[in-house]
Amino acid sequence: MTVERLADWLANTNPGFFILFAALFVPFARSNIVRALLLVGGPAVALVALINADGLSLNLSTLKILGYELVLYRPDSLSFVFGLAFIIASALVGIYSLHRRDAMQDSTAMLYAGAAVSAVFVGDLISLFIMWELTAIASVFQVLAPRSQDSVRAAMRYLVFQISSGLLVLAGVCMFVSATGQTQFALIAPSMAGLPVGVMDIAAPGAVLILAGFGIKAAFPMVHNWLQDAYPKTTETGAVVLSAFTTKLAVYALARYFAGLEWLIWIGAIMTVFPVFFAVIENDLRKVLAYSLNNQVGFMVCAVGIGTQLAVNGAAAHAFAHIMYKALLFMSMGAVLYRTGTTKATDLGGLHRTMPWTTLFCLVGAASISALPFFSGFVAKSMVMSASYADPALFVVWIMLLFASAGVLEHSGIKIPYFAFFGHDSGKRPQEAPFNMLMAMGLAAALCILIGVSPGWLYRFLPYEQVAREYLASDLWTAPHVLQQLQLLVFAMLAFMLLQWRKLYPAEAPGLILDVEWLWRRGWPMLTSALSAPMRQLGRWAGGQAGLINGMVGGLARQAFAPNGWASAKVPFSVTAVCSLAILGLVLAIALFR
Amino acid sequence: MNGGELLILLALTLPLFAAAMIYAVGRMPDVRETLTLVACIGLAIVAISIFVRVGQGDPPALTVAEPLPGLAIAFRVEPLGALFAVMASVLWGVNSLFSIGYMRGRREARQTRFYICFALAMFGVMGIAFAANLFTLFLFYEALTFVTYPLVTHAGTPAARRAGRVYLVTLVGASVLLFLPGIIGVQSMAGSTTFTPGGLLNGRVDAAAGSVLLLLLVFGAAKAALMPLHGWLPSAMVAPAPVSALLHAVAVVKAGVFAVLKVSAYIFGPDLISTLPAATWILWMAAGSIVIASLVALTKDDLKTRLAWSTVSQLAYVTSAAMLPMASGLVAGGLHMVFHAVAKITLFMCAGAIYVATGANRVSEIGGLGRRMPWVFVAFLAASFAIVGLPPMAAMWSKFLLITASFGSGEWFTAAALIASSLLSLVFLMPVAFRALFSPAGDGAGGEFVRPGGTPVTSLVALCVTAAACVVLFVAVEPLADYLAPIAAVSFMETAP
Amino acid sequence: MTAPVLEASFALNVALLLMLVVLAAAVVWTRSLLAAILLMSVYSLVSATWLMVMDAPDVAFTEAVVGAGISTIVALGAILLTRGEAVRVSWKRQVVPGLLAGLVGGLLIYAMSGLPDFGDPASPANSHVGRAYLETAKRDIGAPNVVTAVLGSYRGFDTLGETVVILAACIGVALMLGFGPRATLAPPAGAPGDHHVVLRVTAKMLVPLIILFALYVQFHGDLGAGGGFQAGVIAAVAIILHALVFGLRETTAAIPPQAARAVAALGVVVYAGVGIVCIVNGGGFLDYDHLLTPQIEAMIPAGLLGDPDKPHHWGQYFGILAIELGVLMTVSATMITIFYGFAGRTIDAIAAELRR
Amino acid sequence: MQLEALYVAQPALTAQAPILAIAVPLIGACAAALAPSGRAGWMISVVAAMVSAWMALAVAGEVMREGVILYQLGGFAPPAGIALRVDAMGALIALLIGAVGTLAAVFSGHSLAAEVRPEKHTLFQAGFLLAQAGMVGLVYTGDAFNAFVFLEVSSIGTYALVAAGERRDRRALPAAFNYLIMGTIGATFYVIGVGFLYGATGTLNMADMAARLGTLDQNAAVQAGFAFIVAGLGVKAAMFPLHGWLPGAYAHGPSLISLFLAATATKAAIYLMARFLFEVFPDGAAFGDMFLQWVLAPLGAAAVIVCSLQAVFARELRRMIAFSSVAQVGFIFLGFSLANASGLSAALFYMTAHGLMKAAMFMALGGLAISIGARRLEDFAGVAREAPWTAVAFGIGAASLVGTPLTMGFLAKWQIMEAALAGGRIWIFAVMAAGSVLTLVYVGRIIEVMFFREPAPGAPRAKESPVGVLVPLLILAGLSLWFGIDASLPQQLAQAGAASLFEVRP
Repeated sequence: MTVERLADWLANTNPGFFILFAALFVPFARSNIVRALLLVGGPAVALVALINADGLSLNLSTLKILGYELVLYRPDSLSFVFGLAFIIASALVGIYSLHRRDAMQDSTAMLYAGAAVSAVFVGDLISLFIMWELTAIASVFQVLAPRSQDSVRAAMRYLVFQISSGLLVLAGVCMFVSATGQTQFALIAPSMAGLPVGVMDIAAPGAVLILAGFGIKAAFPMVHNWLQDAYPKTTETGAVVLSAFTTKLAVYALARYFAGLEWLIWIGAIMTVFPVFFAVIENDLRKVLAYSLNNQVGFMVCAVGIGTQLAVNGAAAHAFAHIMYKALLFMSMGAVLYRTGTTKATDLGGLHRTMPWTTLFCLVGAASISALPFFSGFVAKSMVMSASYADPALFVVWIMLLFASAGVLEHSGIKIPYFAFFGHDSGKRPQEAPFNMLMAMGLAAALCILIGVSPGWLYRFLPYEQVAREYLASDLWTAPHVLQQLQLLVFAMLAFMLLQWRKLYPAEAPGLILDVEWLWRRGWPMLTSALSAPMRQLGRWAGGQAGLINGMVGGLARQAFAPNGWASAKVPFSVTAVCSLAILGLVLAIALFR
Repeated sequence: MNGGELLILLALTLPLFAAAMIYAVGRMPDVRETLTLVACIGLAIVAISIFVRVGQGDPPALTVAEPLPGLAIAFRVEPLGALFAVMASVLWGVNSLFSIGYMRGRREARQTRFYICFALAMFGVMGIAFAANLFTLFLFYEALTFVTYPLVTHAGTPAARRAGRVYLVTLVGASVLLFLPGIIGVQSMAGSTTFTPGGLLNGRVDAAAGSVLLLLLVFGAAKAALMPLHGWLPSAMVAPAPVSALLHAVAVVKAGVFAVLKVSAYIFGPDLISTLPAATWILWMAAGSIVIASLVALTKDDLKTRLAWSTVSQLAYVTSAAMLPMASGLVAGGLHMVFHAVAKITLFMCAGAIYVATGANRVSEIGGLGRRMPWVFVAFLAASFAIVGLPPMAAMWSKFLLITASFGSGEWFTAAALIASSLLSLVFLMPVAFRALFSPAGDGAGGEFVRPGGTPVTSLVALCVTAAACVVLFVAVEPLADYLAPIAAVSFMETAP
Repeated sequence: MTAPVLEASFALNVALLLMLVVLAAAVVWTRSLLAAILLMSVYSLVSATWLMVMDAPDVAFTEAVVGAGISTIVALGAILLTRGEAVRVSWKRQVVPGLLAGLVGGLLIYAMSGLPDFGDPASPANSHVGRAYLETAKRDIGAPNVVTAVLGSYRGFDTLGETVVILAACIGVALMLGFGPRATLAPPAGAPGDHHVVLRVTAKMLVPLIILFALYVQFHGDLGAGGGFQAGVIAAVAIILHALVFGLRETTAAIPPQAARAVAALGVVVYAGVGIVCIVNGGGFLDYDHLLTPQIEAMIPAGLLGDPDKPHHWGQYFGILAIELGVLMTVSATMITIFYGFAGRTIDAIAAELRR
Repeated sequence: MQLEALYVAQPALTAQAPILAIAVPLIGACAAALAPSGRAGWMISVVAAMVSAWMALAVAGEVMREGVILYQLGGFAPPAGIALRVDAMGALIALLIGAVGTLAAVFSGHSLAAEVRPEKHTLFQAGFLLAQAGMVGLVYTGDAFNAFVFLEVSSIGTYALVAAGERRDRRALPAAFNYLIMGTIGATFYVIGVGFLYGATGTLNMADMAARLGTLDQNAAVQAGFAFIVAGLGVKAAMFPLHGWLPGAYAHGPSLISLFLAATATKAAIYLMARFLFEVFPDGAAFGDMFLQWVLAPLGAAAVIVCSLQAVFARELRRMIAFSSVAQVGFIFLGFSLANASGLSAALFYMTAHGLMKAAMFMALGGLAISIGARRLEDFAGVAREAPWTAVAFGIGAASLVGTPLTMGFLAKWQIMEAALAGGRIWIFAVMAAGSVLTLVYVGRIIEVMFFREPAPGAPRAKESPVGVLVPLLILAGLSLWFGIDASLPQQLAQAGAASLFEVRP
């Protein structure tokens, strides 16, 4: 009885809530074992709950607030794949950070993960907004965790972007809700092939605002800097945590609400291309990863924009795979950071001697992101490429994606392992990463390989399972496909070696590379310092207009009525007498002549 | 005398009685403060009983006197007032707890007068909350001004006296020049000033007269600190922190917006408001207030002043809510009144706790302090989130409702101001907690604690309680909103799709 | 002025009024205060003459006694305490007031057009209440002099008020001047008292005569011009004369200032007392018809007051008599008090008081 | 409180009450002048004033029951004889005079000892009673000339009474002189005006005059008479800018006189002006309306603003309050200028309210003057600590002056403002509001100094007023509060009075 009820309860509760709930106890966990139990147990329960979810029944769990129905749990195949990825990532992160004893960071990381998981499973705009903001709030602590002046400032910038995103979503949601009264995505528009994706018409009230909000979180071009700004400033675990959830949540939201929106194709295409240039010259390897993250998300956004069943599958699959291998890459860089204190390419090299396992896992991650066949990237990215290739109108896009693939291969697949673990010997001989890190990396690497070798496992979970199966059966392993990818790989490798050999590889800029970030990092202070004088003026005005009036009127009045002023000088009675005569004359004149 | 009348009478006389008793035992601080706490608890119980009765559809009413025909001192509780009373009385208790620590920690002079004035202020607040007509409201509204004056000038310094003068002149000046004329106008148009569901003036005035009255009444309630009548609020920050906390975040300023809400709901009514051009003008003014005050807050280094400017901005939210030609705006306003109060009192208590422990009152002095005062700054952080309107803080709901109502009534300008102000609040509030908690130690003038042992425990408990309340109310918003629904004659259950 | 006849009285009127204008201008013009006082005295005298010509003997009498008589004495006493000359005032400062006065005066002359012609029998003053008085005074009051009837009975309450005004003035002067150190108005040292022997002898003879005249005026008020006011002033003049000639010490020995004040107050008590007695006897205040109860009337020997069968007005008669007595007391005592107040307040005495 | 149910005296006594209210203080004045000692004079004064007040109360009750009371003096019917004619308006003002007079008389026991030379006490009490009798007479009389006589009765004595303040403040002498000159000008104007009216109508009885004036509003003499009367009464009522006598007289005279005059003197003159404006002169006469609209209202507004400002910047406390009195007269005139029943009713109510609060304020200052001879505002720093009850009573008066709710002053301002709004005179409404704020400013200054400032070191310490002062003081303050909560007594009278003048039923 109780077991049944427990199972029922588990099946009807948003899995994210378990993680959130577990997170609340983390700060109070004194012993390592309890901590480990919480960090891994929370996601584990969530996983159980998710797998137990009884199909796609709607409105499993609703709550009425202020007259709006909040759908707290509404799983379907789209959210399932994202949720699964998030839960796994959350567990990996938990394991990865076990060596640290930072209650704040652990608990907020878990809150963050929980909020992200919850976000993909809630069924309405308001709940989405709440979870959206929760991820923002919880994630900022990852940026703050190093506890330096720098990180505090970066955190503020990060938070401003995240909250702006949330506020745009809020504004859009409010506008949409007030116009349509509808909050549940499942009821907004007819589903595409039985699955509610791309439910929102861009012409709907507030839709543009919502899209902009999603866009910030997805790090659309021009508003992407928070990502490159914040991620490299985190602790070794922080970047791992951050890389897993935020942008992918945005991708999920874009897919859910805006799949098929043509703008997204182009935005995504641009996103894939432009980080390549920065990534190539960037010195800080974690920042390189951040750029590459941007680029990878571009693929997903592009796929969402294409919006066919295959494309949506591709986006979801790529997101899943990406979470794993990007986490793996960040973990390996985190291990390097943890052991050497830096991730600057110029300061590293030759670490494979003492950190073999880390090197191995990093290579798995690099292979995955490079979409080497039999690694997870290949399985996912192919689907996106095929989707874009399928539409002749998108040929240019396909070319762009191809170029970006080469680029990512170059900077993430080759540059990172090469500079960190091989390349010129920096002389550093750090210890191998701690066991918990290795374990997390190992699990992630195993997943990357598992998916790459046996894509059916992942494809099962994809939104359009049937389409995915067909793709697996007929397209994935075809020769041209595999060959094309291998060619790309080989030529990129050759190019890299050639350039390196001829010393033509662009030098890593040792300083800070500012792109549009300039606007925020330099422009904002300039703006504020330019505005501060008028603002202070404004403040003085706003605070002191009472004093101003007081000064003007009071001054005049004081002149007149002060004891020696003209209006209060003692009037001799003769004047009063004359006044009385004058008044008499006045009244007389009025009375007589009117 | 039935139970309802007795309850109202109790709510009014309890603070008075407490004031007298505090005066009597003024020489014994322990007894005095115990007495204050007992009174707080008593008043809270009474207020909650009234709250419950109103919820059961049995609103207490009481008529005390009728100086002139048609001009009665009368009380009649409605949901908004009951909520206001509960909020004020409960927070009085919390704040008293805080005050004990603060005042002792600072070794402040004239503590007996301080507690007496607080009790008297509660008397004013109860009267305002339960008033059955504008005249009665005005009566207690003025009383509140006068009894809080000694609190503003508590320090007795020339600066405090100057601030006190600004306080009095602005508040009473606006009352006399604007509010009272407005009341008289209402009386002469409608023949009474009784708060009537659906709007006393509805159908009795034309757009021009209604607009003038609305302007008079809204700006006359200068406690709502709508620009340009906001100057008193930042300058009143010379007062001790508990005063800023309870009065200038909760009781006094909320009395102002409460008056605005009451006027909107019961004197004009949503139907009339929607036809008045002045409502739109006020909305613009409020939007300006929201943004300008937030911008000014950015430039302030003094923590309490920064918070005060934020209050100016937040109060304009409620004023906006009252002016929206949409019934649900009123509910949003009522909710925001409460949620903001809880958050702002936390912030002020934190500021006080910092000051009492370290003597620091500037944002630039608090870097790294969070390591030694984690609870204070975590509470500060939580309350900051609430001010910005982020989940899981209750203020998110009111802001959400408010923005929805703004869009729903086509006032995108207000919505934009709300959004912008949220972002600005983020920018001026977050760095405070971040710098304290996450900057390396010794960033600012950390130094030794001025008071050995740091923040007094009672103060700490108080601010943690309210910080927690910010979160708890997030979950409890639904019953509160349902409770308030009658004031706007809307039911969320029915009107919402 | 319906008929442009140049009657004698008209010429006289014009002449007297012209004199008044000239006198008034002279008062304004002169800077010597002594001259101004004397000119004002003359002014009063001329206006009394003019009032006489206008057939208003009662008013003329009062004007002569009060305006030309006692106020001159008091004013003279006052200038003893101050400078003899008025301060020069720049003409520029007089322009505006002067213009205003001219303007208002012009308006007033214009307004005169609204008043009825002088002596018009159909004018409201002559046809309404005034006429009623003439018709009913004999019947109601029984007094031959209608003026006295009006003052004493019809408008007795006014007269009470006026008496009280005088008492108030008495109290005022006593309050301001009646206390504090003072030089006695003794003959200057070195001047032997018998130096003024003629004056003394004359004065000794005059004082009783003046008092007698005062009593005549008092009691004859019923029949002709006169009454308590004039009689009081005349009586006071007798006392003042005594003080001037024999020295203040002598006079105050006979009539102490306290006594004078007391008499002034008692005068009002007598007057108001009559009113109260009327009330007690069942009438209204000052309703003299109720002054005498039937019992008292019965005690009056028959025939003493004329034929008891004819309609009689004993109450009115006694009432007017009594109030006139009250007026006499208050007026004379007040005049004496005022005189006492001014007399002897030399500059030295005031300086001494200021030093205190 | 239902005035109709008020029987405070036997019917026989009630019938004579109007004249007794005048005659008793009159005779009392004589008795006081004859009294052997200041103490005896004081007792006579108290008793006479009390009887007068009692009679005024009886009259008020009778008026509410019977309407207008006519009392023929000498048994002659008007217009031949003089008659007292009391309506609700007169009953109200007389009641105010009686009440304030009684309390002032009680108060004088202590204050005179401190302020006036002992040998003058009996005469002082006599003068005081005369002033009171004069004012009641002025209010009750139905005869225009009789009113002049009583105007003089009430004034002549007070000139000297003001001067008696010289023991404490030498400036009382020039102030009294000023007062005398201006008062005389006012009275002269008035009597000239009455002369014009007599010439035009042949009667002095106001009711009769009103009847005969009905057709005479085009007559130049009537118009001139009007001008003289309103100008003369304007001086007496301290209509701006003819108020030059007032600040000095109130500021430098003895406390007793300041308080009594401030509470009653201008009220009586205003009352008389109201009688003429709304009763004697024909309704709707162009000159009357023009005067109200173009002279009285602007001057009232000017008084409110200018004199309030003068009060704001005044340095001496009593002078401040004296300026405030002129400003308050402005408020009352603003009420009058509405020329309707509600405006007049409000103005009457305001007069009562102002009388009570100003009396309380001046009495409190008098109580403080016993212990400290302070003049400047700063000298009163911190007196609230030394003399809490006195300060509180002063504060209540001041609160009423500002128009703080729950005081009579609030209801007074409320009524005038409501009447102004109902009459469509927005600008009057605005001036009222602005004036209230200015009032607040100067009262705020006083309160701040009295209650919140530390006394200067070495300054003389104030002492709590003696019981003899405190009791009447608290009664006055209490009345200001009581009528702020239950205003039915003055309200009924004011409304009935205004209604009878405008011949509408309330």
